[in-house]
Amino acid sequence: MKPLASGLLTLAVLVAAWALYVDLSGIEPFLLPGPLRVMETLVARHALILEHLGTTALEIVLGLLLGTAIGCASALLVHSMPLVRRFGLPVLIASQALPVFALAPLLVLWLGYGIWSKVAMATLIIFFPVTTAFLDGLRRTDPGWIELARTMDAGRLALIWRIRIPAALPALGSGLRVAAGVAPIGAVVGEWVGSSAGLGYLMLHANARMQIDLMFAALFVLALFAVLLWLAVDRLLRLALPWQPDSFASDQGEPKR
Amino acid sequence: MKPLASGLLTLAVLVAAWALYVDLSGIEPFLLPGPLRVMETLVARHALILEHLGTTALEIVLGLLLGTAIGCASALLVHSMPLVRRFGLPVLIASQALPVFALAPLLVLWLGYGIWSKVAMATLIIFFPVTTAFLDGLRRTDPGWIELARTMDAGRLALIWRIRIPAALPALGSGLRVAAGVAPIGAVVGEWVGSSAGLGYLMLHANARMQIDLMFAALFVLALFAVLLWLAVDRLLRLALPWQPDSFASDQGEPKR
Amino acid sequence: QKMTVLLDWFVNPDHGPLYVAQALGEFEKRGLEVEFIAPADPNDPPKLVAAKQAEIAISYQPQLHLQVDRGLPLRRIGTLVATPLNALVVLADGPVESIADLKGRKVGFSVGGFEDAMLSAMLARHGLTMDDIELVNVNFSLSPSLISGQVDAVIGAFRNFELNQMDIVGRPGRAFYVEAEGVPAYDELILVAHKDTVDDPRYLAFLDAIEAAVQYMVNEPEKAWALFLQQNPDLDDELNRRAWADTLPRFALRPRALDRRRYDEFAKFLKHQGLIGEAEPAEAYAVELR
Amino acid sequence: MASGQTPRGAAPGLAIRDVGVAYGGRPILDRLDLDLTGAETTVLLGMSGVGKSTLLRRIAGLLDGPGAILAHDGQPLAGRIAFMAQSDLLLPWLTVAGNVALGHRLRGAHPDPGRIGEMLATVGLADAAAKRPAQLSGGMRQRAALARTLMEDRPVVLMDEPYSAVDALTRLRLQDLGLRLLAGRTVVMVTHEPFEAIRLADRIVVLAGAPARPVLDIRPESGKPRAPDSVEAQTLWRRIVEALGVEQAA
Amino acid sequence: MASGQTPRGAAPGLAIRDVGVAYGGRPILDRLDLDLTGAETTVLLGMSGVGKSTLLRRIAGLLDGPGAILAHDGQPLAGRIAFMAQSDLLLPWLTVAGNVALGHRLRGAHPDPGRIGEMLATVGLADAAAKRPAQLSGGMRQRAALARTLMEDRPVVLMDEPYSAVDALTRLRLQDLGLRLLAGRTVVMVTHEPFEAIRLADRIVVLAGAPARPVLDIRPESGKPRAPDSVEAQTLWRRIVEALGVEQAA
Ligand SMILES: Nc1ncnc2c1ncn2[C@@H]1O[C@H](COP(=O)(O)OP(=O)(O)OP(=O)(O)O)[C@@H](O)[C@H]1O
Ligand SMILES: Nc1ncnc2c1ncn2[C@@H]1O[C@H](COP(=O)(O)OP(=O)(O)OP(=O)(O)O)[C@@H](O)[C@H]1O
Ligand SMILES: [Mg+2]
Ligand SMILES: [Mg+2]
Repeated sequence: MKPLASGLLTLAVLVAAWALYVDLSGIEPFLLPGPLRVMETLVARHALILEHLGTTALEIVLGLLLGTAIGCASALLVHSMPLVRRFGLPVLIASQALPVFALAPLLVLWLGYGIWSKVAMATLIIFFPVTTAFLDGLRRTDPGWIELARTMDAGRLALIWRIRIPAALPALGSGLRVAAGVAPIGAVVGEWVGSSAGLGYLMLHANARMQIDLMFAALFVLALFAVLLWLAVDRLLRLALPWQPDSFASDQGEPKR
Repeated sequence: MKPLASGLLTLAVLVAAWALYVDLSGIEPFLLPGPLRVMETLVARHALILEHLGTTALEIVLGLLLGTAIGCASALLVHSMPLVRRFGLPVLIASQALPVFALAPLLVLWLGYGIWSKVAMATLIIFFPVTTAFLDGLRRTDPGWIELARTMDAGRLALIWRIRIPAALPALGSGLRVAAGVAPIGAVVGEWVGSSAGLGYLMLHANARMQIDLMFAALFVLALFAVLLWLAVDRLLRLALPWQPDSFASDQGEPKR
Repeated sequence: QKMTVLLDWFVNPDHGPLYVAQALGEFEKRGLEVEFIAPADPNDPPKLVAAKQAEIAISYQPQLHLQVDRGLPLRRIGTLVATPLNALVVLADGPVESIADLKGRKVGFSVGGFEDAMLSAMLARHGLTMDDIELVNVNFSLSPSLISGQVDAVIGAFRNFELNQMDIVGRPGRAFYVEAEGVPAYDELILVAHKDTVDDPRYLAFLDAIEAAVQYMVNEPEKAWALFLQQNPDLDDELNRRAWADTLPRFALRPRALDRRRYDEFAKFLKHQGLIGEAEPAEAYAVELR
Repeated sequence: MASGQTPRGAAPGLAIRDVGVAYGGRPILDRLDLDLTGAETTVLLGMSGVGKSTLLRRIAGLLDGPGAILAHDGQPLAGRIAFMAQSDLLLPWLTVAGNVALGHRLRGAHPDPGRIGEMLATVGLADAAAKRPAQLSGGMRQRAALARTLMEDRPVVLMDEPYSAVDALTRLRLQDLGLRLLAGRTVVMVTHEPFEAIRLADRIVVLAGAPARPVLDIRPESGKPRAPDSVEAQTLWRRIVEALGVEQAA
Repeated sequence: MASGQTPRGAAPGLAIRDVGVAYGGRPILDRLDLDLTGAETTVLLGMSGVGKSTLLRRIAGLLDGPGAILAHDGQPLAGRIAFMAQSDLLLPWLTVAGNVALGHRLRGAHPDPGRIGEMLATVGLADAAAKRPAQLSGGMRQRAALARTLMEDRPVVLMDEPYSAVDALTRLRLQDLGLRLLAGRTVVMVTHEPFEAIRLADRIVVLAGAPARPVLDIRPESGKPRAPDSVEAQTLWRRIVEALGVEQAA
């Protein structure tokens, strides 16, 4: 109840700021419509928007799951196998430079026009922060713990599994927060690959038809979804890493105790 | 000399893998041309590509600098001011959900057709990992250090500046590694905004006109640039954080000593 | 006097008159200093002109109807390409010989906003409806998706480009021209300006320069091509050469001239397809500069 | 402050009033009352886990809970306390000298480099000024933390096992250093070494039980430092060890 | 192993041969030779920063450098050493019980929960089994690390100041526990407390100088544990403290 009320208040203030900007700047409504018009469209077209949101939400969730899995796996591989590091790391980095229009025909060729080509594109965008952050965490393990494990005759796998990975979980959490933040746009970009459903498609279509109100209504829903997703992931991560100090836990900048 | 040779070897192996895939799969060259054709085009059109690379490189560097600055500033603000956290954090997250086509006309309106509207788009993409990772680092400061600082009557600012920020630098470094990885695509996406130059423009143009060899030649250059940028940032970060344990420093998965 | 002209898309032979006029100094002669800016998204230029961020935008007639319907303060002031370029394209050696063969097949499109309207008009002539086909948005890969068999036909292909592209890679296509299949003829490429500024004398000068350029192109096609390449050296390839030749006869010889009936008819067509609310008279969309 | 026996401002006594601290519902301290005389050294002892560090942190203002910590002079305590925690809490990104200067830096002051050097020399770290904490031995880390605490020059000094990680000789030397530099200050020190308490304390308090209570609270009669082989010292030793073993009921 | 005097496998003697360790060009150990008899407890003392921990880490195989560490029985040492570092190195994400079980888990074995409980009980942490390290006092952390080391049940045990953070009574109790559980093993233990050395050692080695060398190397005559108030103990104490103060030239 409390966080809900506070969330609604935040939303209200932000929407008011938006209305204020539109009013004061006198910006043309076909560049940025005011919240009232957008909300009207949102209400009028909510069935359409929700339907497309369903598609996009599925892509987001699949992309996030796959991206996390692939990100973790590639970080582990790059970290533990010098050969993979040498040849794989450049590929991972280079993969981030691939624009969607270059990849789109290939993705469609490999995966068809179904949901998987979009999920693949979203995954490509999502996995990188996970890989990088987790890899960084794996690199930074306290050498004392590594030494301890070595005196205990830990095998390579045990060392990674029981020391390096848990020690890197806070860093991984950091990567997951970034991933959760970019997952929605990842799904939208995925829909550029070629799609006939999803908020990205809806926005693209509305934009081409100059239905700017509809585009912003869809965008509003997407942004709201993004914020909720991020907050959910943040909450989950806090619960999952209870040994981790966190100055937000007390909801104050500095801990009072 | 040694890293150069090893880098060239890596490049050779990866290009060979690409050639092999194109050969074995018999993929149509208008979907994915072989490296030989791309290299020919690269050589033939190098002047054009380098000229556009210049623009994109400038955008990358500016975007990275601005993204880092804005990312750090927003992380600090969100961390230290509960009010900003409440209203600013959702805005930061929502900003990541904005697709370029929705923003492009607004950016042109605000910043004109010059390089700054592109840099703004790139910055928008780059700042988020920096913010999130740095914010995470700021949240995780060892409570013992905070307590120590409090017994020393540290002011709010001094506490942040001398304890929280240095303690969060490794996390910030992690964010910067992600940022360096996405900066090239950030710049390419930025070139959708009122574009007339840059590798992104060149690629989109070449793609639209089926000059797939040229597109992949430009893409190859961009990817190479991305990898070199990442490695440079990684090296700089290692030098900048000497107190930070790093299992890559020995260039082995596990430290031998 | 400085002027900014926003192209609809990347520089290509469709923009021939603009660059030839520039090369011939036709703008300079009339005291104009014109800058061309190519966007990445064809939807942006009309918005930016409507927001007075540029003087002139290159756009498409069907888009203009939609834009005016949504309240964008725009008017067509001139025509660049006076016929439709859009076509429904299939593989020449493919199974689709007539539009009727599309039943149960996949049609790719790249979101432009009105493909479905054209398509449904074309299908209707052959007794099909949109429910008889599967529409797939293929976005960036119009001809690749067709060539690689991902779709059986594409709508939104430009007859002067995509057909040549396919020919060059050895997979020639067959085009069904939209105006021959039940869609009213329209002007593919037009010049639009803010409706409050249509009296600006620079526009007249600009169109005079374009007219001069088109005349020159018709008279001296080889020299004109050389001038165009001089300004866009990276377009010197087989595809653009062919496209240039195919586009040449389609440029409006009288760029200022306005065919009111075209606008009336197309507005009615779009209204019938449910894409616009009201079919306004031609004056609401276009002006003829004098 | 090389000779610095006089802290800035007189050293206040401390009134610990009705203080409680609980972790997850388990009370560690409960309604504890204790008055510490100004300018005296009180040494706290007690079984491992009894709550000594908790009490020290409560006095330093780092823990919330019922009750209050007041200065006898009525002035607020903030700004008059230096605290040396049980773990060294050295900042890994600063050199040893930087760590010692930390308090000043945090208050926006420019510490006198000469004084830092002097302080490092007194704890035997003159050569290590430019090293990072990761390059120090355990005892060296503790001495760096000690130097940082002494550098603070506060009238009230709280120290949690400050000499536990150094060898016997260095320990004696550091104790003497403490006696000299901390004279005239209100010192609360935790130690596990009864002879250290006997040598340095004006007052010895042994805590026991859960919640923790003073089970021994004595002021040795002779002046300090006291040798470990006097009869008084032997008696004190026995009483302390006896008190340590008390399992007090709440 | 509650009573467990016999380690699995006989406890080998150790030959430290020509061993050197240097940090950034500064030699801490140089051409050091030392033979440690099997099944004996050798106690290392020395000034803070002299190189005790460095030597222990070198024996544990954690540092590179010239020279070699060999077992007298000719078998490789790997897998026969348990090491308790100077800092507790508890893993913050594991409970106390999880930390104690760490060695077994790392080797893919399933530790006997009964034995973990027993081990925790012997170090007085029975109630803290489910706590996370952050919830422990300093001494409790050290005891958890001790329990983890004893849990390893290895013929060679290296311990770096294992009892430094606990009160005098607990210390005695833990020393007795060590005597019992470590009997028959080759133990190398670092301490700063001469009486602890006297009480527990078969052999006492004091290191001094840079690079560090043994300046005292004695075997007390009487059997252990030795009371601190015997004449022998007093003599030993004086010799140790004297040796600690030696500044030996390289
Ligand atoms: N990682 C390191 N880098 C540089 N110097 C180091 C490092 N580790 C230790 N040293 C130096 O080596 C010397 C010996 O350190 P060591 O930890 O062995 O001392 P010690 O005898 O165990 O001391 P203490 O009793 O204080 O624990 C010290 O002077 C220390 O500064
Ligand atoms: N953050 C915490 N959360 C829960 N319990 C805690 C926490 N910190 C301390 N405790 C508990 O409080 C009790 C007292 O801890 P404290 O650190 O004060 O002991 P101590 O007397 O200083 O012991 P030592 O001599 O071992 O340092 C212990 O039983 C410990 O488990
Ligand atoms: Mg304590
Ligand atoms: Mg040591």
